[in-house]
Amino acid sequence: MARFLINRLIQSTVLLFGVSIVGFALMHLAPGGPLAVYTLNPTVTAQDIERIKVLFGLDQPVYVQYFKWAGGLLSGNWGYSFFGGQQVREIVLDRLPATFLLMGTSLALALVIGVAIGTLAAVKRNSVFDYATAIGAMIALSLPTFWFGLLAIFFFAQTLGWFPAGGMVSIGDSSLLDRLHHLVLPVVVLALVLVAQWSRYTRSSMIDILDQDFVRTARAKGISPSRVLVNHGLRAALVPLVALAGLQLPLLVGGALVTETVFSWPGMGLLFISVLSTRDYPVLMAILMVGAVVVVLGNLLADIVVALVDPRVKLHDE
Amino acid sequence: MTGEASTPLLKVENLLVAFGRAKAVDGISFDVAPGEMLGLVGESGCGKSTTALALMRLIRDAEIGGTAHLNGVELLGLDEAAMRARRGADIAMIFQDPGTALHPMIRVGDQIVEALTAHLNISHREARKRAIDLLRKVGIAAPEERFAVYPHEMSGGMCQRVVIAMAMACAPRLLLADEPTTALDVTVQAQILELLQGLVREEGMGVILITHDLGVVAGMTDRVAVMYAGAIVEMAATEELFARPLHPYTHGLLRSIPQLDSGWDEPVPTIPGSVQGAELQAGCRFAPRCAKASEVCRTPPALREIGENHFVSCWNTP
Amino acid sequence: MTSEAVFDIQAAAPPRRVSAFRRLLRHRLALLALIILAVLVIGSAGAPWLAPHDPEELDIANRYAPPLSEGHILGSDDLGRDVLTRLMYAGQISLSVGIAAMLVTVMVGFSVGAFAAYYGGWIGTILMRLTDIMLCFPSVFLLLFVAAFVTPSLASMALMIGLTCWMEIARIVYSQILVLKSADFIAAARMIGTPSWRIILRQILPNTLAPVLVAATLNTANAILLESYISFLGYGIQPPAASWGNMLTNAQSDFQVDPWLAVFPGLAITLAVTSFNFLGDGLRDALDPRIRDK
Amino acid sequence: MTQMLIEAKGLARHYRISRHRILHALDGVDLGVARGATLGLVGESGSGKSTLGRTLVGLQKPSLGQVLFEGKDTAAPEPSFMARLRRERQIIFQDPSGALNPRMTIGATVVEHLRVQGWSRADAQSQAAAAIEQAGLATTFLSRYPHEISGGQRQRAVIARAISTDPAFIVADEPVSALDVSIRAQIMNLLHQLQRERGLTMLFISHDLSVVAHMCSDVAVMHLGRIVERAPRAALFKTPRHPYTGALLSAIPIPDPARERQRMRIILKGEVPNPANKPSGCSFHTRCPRATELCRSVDPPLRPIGTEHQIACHHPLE
Repeated sequence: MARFLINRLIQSTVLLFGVSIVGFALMHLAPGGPLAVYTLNPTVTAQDIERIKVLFGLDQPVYVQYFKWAGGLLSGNWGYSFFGGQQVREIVLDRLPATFLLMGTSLALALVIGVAIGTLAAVKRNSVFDYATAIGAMIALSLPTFWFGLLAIFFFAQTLGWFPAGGMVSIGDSSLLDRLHHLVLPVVVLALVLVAQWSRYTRSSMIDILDQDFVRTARAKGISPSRVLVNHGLRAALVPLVALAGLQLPLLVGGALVTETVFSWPGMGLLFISVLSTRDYPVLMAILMVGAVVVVLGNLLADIVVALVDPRVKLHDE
Repeated sequence: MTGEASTPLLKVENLLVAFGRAKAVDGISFDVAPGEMLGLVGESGCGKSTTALALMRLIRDAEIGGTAHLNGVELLGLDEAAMRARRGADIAMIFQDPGTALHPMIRVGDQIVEALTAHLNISHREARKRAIDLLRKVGIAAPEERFAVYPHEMSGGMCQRVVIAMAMACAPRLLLADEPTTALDVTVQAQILELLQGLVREEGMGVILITHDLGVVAGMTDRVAVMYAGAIVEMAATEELFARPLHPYTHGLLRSIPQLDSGWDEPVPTIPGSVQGAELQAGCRFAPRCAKASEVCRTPPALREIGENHFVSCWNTP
Repeated sequence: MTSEAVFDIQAAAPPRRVSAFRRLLRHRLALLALIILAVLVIGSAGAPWLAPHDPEELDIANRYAPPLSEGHILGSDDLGRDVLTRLMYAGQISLSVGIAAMLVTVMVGFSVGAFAAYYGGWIGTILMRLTDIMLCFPSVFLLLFVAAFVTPSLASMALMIGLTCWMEIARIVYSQILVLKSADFIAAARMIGTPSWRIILRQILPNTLAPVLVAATLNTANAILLESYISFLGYGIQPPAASWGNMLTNAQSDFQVDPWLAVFPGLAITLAVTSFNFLGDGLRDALDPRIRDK
Repeated sequence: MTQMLIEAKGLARHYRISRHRILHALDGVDLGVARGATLGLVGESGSGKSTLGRTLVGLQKPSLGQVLFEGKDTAAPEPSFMARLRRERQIIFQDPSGALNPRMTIGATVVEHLRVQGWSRADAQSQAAAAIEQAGLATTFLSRYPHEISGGQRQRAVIARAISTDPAFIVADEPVSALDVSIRAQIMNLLHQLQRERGLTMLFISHDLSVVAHMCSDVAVMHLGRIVERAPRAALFKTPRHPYTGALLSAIPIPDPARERQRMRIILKGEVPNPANKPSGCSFHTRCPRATELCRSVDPPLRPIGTEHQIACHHPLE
């Protein structure tokens, strides 16, 4: 098992290394280079640009810049924001908990509901429930999240006033109830898309599993249908589902970004948008890299869970 | 060992299995005496496996007709809960492909324990002990260690022994063996057939052995029923059937098997045409391929007894 | 009278061959999707002839007119422009960006996947590792990052969306070709010396078109969603050009005054995206050789 | 020694499956087939018979050793010899549905096969039609797709493709194993008739000895990548000298109840060994009832014990 872990860790670090190279290339390929904001600003003179270049070490050969940048990334020195000179690490990291809170709750909610719907739809194949959930899921997948969020705000917040229209806390009230009160709408909007995806994934993998020979053997043993469904069906379906969770992470992170902008939820997504217009490179790059790291770690976690659950995986160990 | 006991262990009358318009099993009737092994023989698509799955009530979305009395209890009429209590206890089944019949993520021992605890209320420890005895009984060396092994760590032959142990767990009265050795190499097949024969004699079970291999039938069964496109075309004691095949299909089938030590280099007698589209055929379904076909064959032939316990469904037999 | 004559049923009867298209039509939802898409495409392509008003025609007098008011079936916006007309013209842009982006993803994805799978070796591994790396970046972030630096136009939008969403098709093509490469009929073709280009053209391509077509359709849906979001944030199609996305941007600020302004563009996006998704599902069943002639 | 059409000299094929485990699919095979003869190749799964067949026909490269065609090495043939090799050597696969391009009609498949080898379009079409008829299919089948015809008909199409270039040597890799008994006889007769009419040299691979007995004048038995016995059909079946051949022959059930029931069976103990870790010395010693210390340590070479009878065993059967 240890060998499998080390092997997988090496793969993840190589992947991260690749991600950082692509990220670095992106930063330099973008028109105007990293100093785009200055070069486009008429008031800044040519000498100033030269001075800034040296200050940021942009005059050194590319690979030196890369290692300095990557080294900084690892050591926590993510550079300074072009505006207000604040440590990028502080700006980005203090927004992380908000994003994780939103993503975490939505994912948890969506997992439970989505897997339940998917399993039921697979068991009751071609029933009215199956068709209804399939069509519902397809429509939910097609809804533009931001539009759905807008309507939700308009309807539930402004007209009915049940929920706050945005933000994470009301001023001066840090009670848990208030925090939850703010969480409801954004989580519902983000979770809707996730529930749709999870119910479709679960349904198709459950259908494959329920047609397998070993499920028929279990039924032939005279085991109760619920035990067959859970101990045999769901357990085998766990492997493809966990693998899919890893693949779905980029969509989850992307979805969180969109939801944050609509509900002005103070997470990384909102920060990304607010900083985007000013082209504040270091912050943008930091968020992109954090997003990618979350995805890589997510995939690593998914692989480990699969290895724990599926005895066949340890095979490559010896 | 063909104990002609008065009341048969299993009495099947006009068993019908229809998927929409296509009748996979078209009203077949046969008996199995306690301790007797009945061979169910035919080419793929003749309905032999469907018959077994219908008796186990493991077929979904199909129309099932007729009756099947096991020890006087009508299986097809039971509600699902009552049937479940009998699956694995009174009637058990083993399947063709050992590689997929066992759950890949559960230890083989636990899968046998599950078969025991499904019907007997015994402690887990007791069930575990019995499972180990069962493993020893089916010829698996060092059963204590092999108890904790996963199916992918075992060869095809060993997996099939575990499947047999699972089926024998609650000493069923009737065992349905669906092509138990087709997926195995010939030397391993010989081992499994020898094991099956010993267990059946020891436990005095009734067995339906489903296969397309007439050599296996010749060596193992007391009586044989030959099926073609969903109907039994001939049924008799094994020696009687091989010595005096009456139905043109049985006769053709027996002659078209290449002999190990005779008939070299001569063309193998064949049955012209193919079984495609036969189940939609009115009258005798073998007619399109039968040399003796005539007008009378347009009306479906009934299974008539010609000679002592030798049934045939053909108008042109001598 | 030999038996063949009396009961000959198989050899002569030619098979009932149901074309993929007719099978698609039998898939009710796919049929509905096709109808909706036809309406959307005709509505936007034919806008110059079909639209009730000129897209730029201002009618300040009755701006914010509610739907079904006289002269403006779906109402009018903050400058009194007819909402239905703007929707039709915006449709031209949103749909064309969606389809153009899909074409980019198919071209890039297909060539990466096919090259990596067919030629394999270290080039293949590098290409597929690159695909994995690109998959790590949440595509919305990546797209916005690039969009912020590029002067937005129809072509640049399609290219950007295309270049950040090709990875999925690359993986589908890669796995499909790997499976095909191990099939016996490819081995037979290679054995008699069939040149690679001919194997790809006549043996591999026809067998990968179906999954690619399905993925392309689903990709179009995703591209339309992405475009509408980027334009909504102001980095996509810039006014006065209209796309369903940027129509929502101004609608957001006028929410209190006339909420209907936000409803219709979103509805148009949802209709288009749902239709492409249903079409993709329908195509998957229609082109699947296993259930062809049912 | 008559001139051999095709010969294998010290042929070996290894696959590295993990850091220190190598799979020996072929482990030193010497084999020759005279022009016009049919050699049967039998063995259980993992014996390497398919690998040998595919290597002889040029589908796979050997790790060691040579394949000679008409005495000339086929490793690096100059263009004209290469073209002849491609035309003269053909293969028939086991699973007909994998051997035909699902998106091409039967006619197009055969025409493509010919066009690639230089036939003009017109010649290719007429040659294809002739080949289809030779294989027992009506020319209406030229426009049919593989999924529109039965397994037996698909195999006939594969045979048509193989014989279309009028080859001298055909490898039939388990050509009838995937077919039903009645269809199997039709295909066997077709192959037999083609072999006689065209004086084809054929290597017939199968796990079913009775099928091989019927088709081939000469039979070779393989075990774990090695030929352990080779003899003319009559000698091999009547007086097998290698214990493995003896065990194989006794394991095959004979479709004759009287003879089958009182046969003296040799039931091998233990499982089919895994080709990934071959036993030391003679690869059969783990299951051989006659194994001695010599067998465990020294690997017996293939040596002649009679005019055309060779075996690789220290203690041959009398």
